[in-house]
Amino acid sequence: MGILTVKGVNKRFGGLQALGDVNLDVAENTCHAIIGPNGAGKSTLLNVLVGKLIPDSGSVVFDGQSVLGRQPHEINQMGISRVFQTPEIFADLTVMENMLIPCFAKRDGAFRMHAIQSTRHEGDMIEKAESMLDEVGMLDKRDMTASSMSRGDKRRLEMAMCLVQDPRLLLLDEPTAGMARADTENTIELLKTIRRERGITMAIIEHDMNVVFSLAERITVLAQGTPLVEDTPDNIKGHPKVREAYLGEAQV
Amino acid sequence: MTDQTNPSVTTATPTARPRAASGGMLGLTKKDSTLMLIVFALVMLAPFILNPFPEGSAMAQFNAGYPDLMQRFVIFGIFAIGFNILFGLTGYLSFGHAAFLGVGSYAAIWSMKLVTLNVIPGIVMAIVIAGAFTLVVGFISLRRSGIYFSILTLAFAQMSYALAYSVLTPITGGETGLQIKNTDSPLFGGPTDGSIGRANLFGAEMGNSYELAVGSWLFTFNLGYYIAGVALLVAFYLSIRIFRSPFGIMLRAVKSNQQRMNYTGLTPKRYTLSAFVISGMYAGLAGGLMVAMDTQVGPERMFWTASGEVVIMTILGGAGTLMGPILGAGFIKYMENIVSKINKDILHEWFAFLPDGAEDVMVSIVYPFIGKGWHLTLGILFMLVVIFLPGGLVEGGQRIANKFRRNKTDG
Amino acid sequence: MDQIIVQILNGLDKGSAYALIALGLTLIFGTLGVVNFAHGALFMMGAFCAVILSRILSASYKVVDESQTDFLGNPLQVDVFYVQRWFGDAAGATIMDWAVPLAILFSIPVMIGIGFAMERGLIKHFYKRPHADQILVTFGLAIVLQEIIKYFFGANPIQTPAPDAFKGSLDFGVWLGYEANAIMYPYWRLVYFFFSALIIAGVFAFLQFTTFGMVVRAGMADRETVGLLGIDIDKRFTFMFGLAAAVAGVAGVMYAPIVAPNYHMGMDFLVLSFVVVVVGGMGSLPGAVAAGFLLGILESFASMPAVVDVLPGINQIIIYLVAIVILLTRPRGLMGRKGVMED
Amino acid sequence: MSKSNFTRRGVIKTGAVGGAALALPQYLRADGHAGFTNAPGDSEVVLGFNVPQTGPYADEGADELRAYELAVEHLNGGGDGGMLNTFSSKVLDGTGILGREVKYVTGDTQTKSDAARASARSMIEKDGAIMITGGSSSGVAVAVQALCQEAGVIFMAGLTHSNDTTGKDRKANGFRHFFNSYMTGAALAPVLAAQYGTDRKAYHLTADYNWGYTTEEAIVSSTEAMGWETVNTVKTPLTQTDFSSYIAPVLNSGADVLVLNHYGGNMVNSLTNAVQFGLREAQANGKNFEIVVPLYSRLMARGAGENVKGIFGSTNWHWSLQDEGSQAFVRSFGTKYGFPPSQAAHTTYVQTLLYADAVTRAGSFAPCAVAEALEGYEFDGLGNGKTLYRADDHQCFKDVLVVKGKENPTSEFDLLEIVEVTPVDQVMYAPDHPQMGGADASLGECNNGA
Repeated sequence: MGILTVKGVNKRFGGLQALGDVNLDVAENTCHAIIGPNGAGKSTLLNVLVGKLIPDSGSVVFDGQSVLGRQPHEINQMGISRVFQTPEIFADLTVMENMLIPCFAKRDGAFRMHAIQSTRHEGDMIEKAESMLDEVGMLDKRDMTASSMSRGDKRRLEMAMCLVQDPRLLLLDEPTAGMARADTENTIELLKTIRRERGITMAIIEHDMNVVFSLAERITVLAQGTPLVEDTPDNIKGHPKVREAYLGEAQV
Repeated sequence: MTDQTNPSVTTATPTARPRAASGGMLGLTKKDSTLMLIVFALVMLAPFILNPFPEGSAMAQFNAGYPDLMQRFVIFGIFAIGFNILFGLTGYLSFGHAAFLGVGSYAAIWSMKLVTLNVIPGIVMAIVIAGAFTLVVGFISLRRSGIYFSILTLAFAQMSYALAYSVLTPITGGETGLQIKNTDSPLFGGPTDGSIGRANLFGAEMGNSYELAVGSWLFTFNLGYYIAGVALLVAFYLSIRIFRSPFGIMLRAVKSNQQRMNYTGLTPKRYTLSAFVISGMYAGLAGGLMVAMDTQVGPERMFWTASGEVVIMTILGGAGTLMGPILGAGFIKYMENIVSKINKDILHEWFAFLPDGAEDVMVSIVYPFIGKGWHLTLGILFMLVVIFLPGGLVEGGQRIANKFRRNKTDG
Repeated sequence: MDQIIVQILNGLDKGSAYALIALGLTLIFGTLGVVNFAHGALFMMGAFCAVILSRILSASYKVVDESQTDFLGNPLQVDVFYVQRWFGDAAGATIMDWAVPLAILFSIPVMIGIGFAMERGLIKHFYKRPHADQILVTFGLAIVLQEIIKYFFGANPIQTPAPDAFKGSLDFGVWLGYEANAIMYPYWRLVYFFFSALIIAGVFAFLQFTTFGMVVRAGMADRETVGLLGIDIDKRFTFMFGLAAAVAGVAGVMYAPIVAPNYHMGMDFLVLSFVVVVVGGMGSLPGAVAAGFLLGILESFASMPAVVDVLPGINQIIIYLVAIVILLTRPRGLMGRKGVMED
Repeated sequence: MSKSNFTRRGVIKTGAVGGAALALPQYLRADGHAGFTNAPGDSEVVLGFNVPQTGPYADEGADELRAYELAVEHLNGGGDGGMLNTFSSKVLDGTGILGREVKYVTGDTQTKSDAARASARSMIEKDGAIMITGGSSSGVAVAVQALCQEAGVIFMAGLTHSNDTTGKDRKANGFRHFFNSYMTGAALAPVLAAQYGTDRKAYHLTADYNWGYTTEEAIVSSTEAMGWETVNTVKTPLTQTDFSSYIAPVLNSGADVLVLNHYGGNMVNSLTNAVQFGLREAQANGKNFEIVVPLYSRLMARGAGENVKGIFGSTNWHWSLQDEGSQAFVRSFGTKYGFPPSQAAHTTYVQTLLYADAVTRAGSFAPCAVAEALEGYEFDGLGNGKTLYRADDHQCFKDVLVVKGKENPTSEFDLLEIVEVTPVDQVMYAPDHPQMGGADASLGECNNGA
């Protein structure tokens, strides 16, 4: 039994069956990739996992608790963090403030009127944020306004913001989409380091096979809203069904 | 008054531990303490600062150091500071804030009519009732964002105004509003001799003043003003604390990216609603103080132009800055109360030193901009400030300060 | 039943005024992305175009009439109108009488000119500025415009009647089989309604069927792309501002006989027109028109004695109440697009 | 620091150097000697003219201001003396008030009670005004009157017509020369009955605020006493500009008279709308349909243009009155400004003179002394015939003019003609009349301030 178990999830948009009887099991301390051609239902599945969409039927259980019907912020509080395709950060705030927000969210929950204490006196939180920034190599940028940074740095910051919460499960939505080669390599290295040093469970949606095969320990292939195969990267590479449904089409 | 929007959270070098922050007082950084001290000095010394011209001189017209206007400066300062906590931090533009001030005022005057003429319970009532009303309006209005939110708040305020003016006349006094009457008999300590009760603080009346004449200067120290002034200092101090608190960061996060907040495990709506209620309580405090200083309420206090006024004060001064709202409020109230009182006779006095013909020419040039033309002057100044000082008056102050600094380093 | 028809007619008429103002406001917002708080002032300037033209047409010189005295007991100075001297008494009187319809011709170039000047001189510098700055600067401009008008024309309303030919009312009810006087409708209000319908149709046709209109609509949808296509969208936007000003202006001219113009009439309409635009949905032209008529008709119904007796004060708040209900049930108003002015 | 007995103005006059301080136990500033707020120095006295300079009543405010300036000129011995020459009291001799030159300050009420009080307080606190006067709405009058009562200065009301000003909201320090809703009803009803018959059915449109309520009440009760029937009374929002939805149902309601309890812009628009809907030409119940506008203002009548022709209403004063006082006033005002004064100008001019006269007769600026001099004072020669300032409620009682819109005006000022001068006895009422707040209404104690 993995940390995240998806059972028989269905979701229709009008006449379109976006997800059909999806079953998924993400084991603790693994990196699980979900791949599939465009329109296979990857993003829909992700939105179901974070509470943005509610499926028509089926169950999603995280660490023994159902996530269905919960708001995105509640699901985050359960220990699921999400990295977006285009980095979602607090662009008007400084890097340090960006980091502090998830720290406070982790410590204080969804809402707290900590209106009188001074941020300067939140020493533990600041230390935590600083060490995380150090880990992703951005300590020197702590006082920059987030919007003024490069895209790669924004991605790093977003990941740092997710990681500082010590999530039990990190969801990554095409983390290297639209990145230059060098940035992609860096991001892969970063994710590898995180996997290695922190042992965080990851679920990754990705187009780039290079990324998938260098990170994933298990892969689920989704096609037309239904899982085709779930297996190790090596087995997936050679799987005829996968070739047919996905790899062949994508000409990789 | 340098950049107040993005205070660095800790001291610049990572090696300096934040807990070692020093130089400030009341838990503020050195810079914030300086700001607080400046505001403290401005409030305490206002009777001197605002009365720079000797009595009877031609320039005495520009003196603003009399109790009513000084009270208005600080009361509208409080109103704008509160509005800025909502608008400056979360970016939610409420166009109905005057309604909360009005509701606070009605609550305060009823407290004085029915319970006691002491201002403290009145002001507390004003804050509580305005806060409760804000909570209801905010709970509904915050279901929408952007201009849809603005119009919802406007709609609530306009309904409050229209009803207070007409069908709610038994509660609000309608057009004539409410005043303390000699027939009112508050539960505690009303006057027994049939005279009209006055707002007081444990017996000391708001109207009490102490006058100091120095040469031909005359300075008035009014009790009511200092009570309102203390309220402003508290309000300003709290606003600094909010700006510098984790809560303040959360509010700025609301403005920046609500989606990320959600996925970081936070509820933007509850933060926004809290900011809305806090700013509504500030408005209630302002409304209660208005009644404490001048025991009367009229419904036009809630009209949309009054809501628009606080928006303009905040933007004009500099939204999202600490000092901006106070400066904006002072600027507009000064225009309203000083420029509107200049009349043709006074102009003739000013230009009397000129030859007759030139005097008339000068008077006729200036005349359209003063007295009944004060709106025109106000409109022109709005445009000039927005065009040339995009960040409001605070930015103007920063530019001047920078220039001085540069000159200093050059010299 | 007859009362309901009466109020529908009244509502259509009020609605057409709201719709015209909201249309101009939405044109500016939709094309330029500018929140124009001076739009009410443009409406007011339009109404004063009618006042000004009627003043021009009744320009006069004084002739002393010894047989009468003025209030101080001096011989009365009687006004002699130039148009009457030039064209004869009857023709002159007719010309003066038709000042308001003539003012439409007068106002269009004037208002387009004002619109161009505003856009080139002020608004274009504010395209990239925050909405708050736009609101403040246009609000300042509105105050300046209305104070200028007040300086020259005073604060009291100035009666600007419709031509004699349009005086009186049409007894609508008789057509429908009701007794006389049941449903009366003033001729000028009918003219106003049809005129508004014409303008609204004209604006829509212009945007729908001309290439110019197509480019502008494309610009409303995606300004950057249109700019990339090498089309000089700026010039067209200037023209759109002129057009919006002209729409507000003629709406004002035609409204002058219904409500005597005064300098603050623009401010009276400002808040209402924003409510109309938002209820319609930001940036949606059909939404603005639909909301204008909807609110006009509901306002008329709410003023019926039978309704007010049941719900006292409902006539005071109906517009705002409807706005709240609509915004809570339809997040972006009647026809608003997603993501417009939501942050 | 030494204790000083000087007022602010006293300090300035003597030019005391060094520190002088004065702790005030009472509201606002006061003179230790004289015992009242803002006691004037030896050479000047300051009056506060608080009128609407912006907003819808700015034109009326401007006319009031002209009249004040004229009054000050006359009090100081300038000009032709105006009504000083016809005033029954002869104590004013053109040397200011009690030998002090009259100075004045002006302010903008914006026709908002908050702004009006702010402006009045600045006059009292900053400029040392001993008396506040002006205003063009009852809400403002009541608010400023209450302030003056608290501050201990005299308030001489300007244009305010609501019963409340000297009814339920009356104050010992406040005085009103202008007439009120009750008087309008009492004066108008007999004329209407004589003109239109006693068998009439009236439909009221009433501005939805205090003045509208008192006027409606007054007209309804006085016309019903004449035998009229009231079909319906409908409240209209103050901010309404297009009254079509209120006018349209009138003709079919069974009524044959429409009473517009509207003032200012409301009146102009509702009357214009009513005429557009053909109400003036219409027939109902076999009679000509009629429109009545209880309170006329010439400035506003001008805004309504041709629509006022033949329509009855009441007014406090009109420049075409032929008595000596009115003529003198019209002459000096017209000569100075080039057009005849409005009723707002008249009432404010008269109020200024009455105040100056009362101070002179009392020999003191102390508000209570002035109030005593005004209470029960009878005078003549100020344009309305014999007039009484009643002691019980500080309301002037005088003849009321019933007017109608002139059919053939000779100039832009010549819009109203006087139909009848209703004698004062007919508009008299008891001080505890139910419309005036009943037995509960009281002036309270006069307040000298310090």
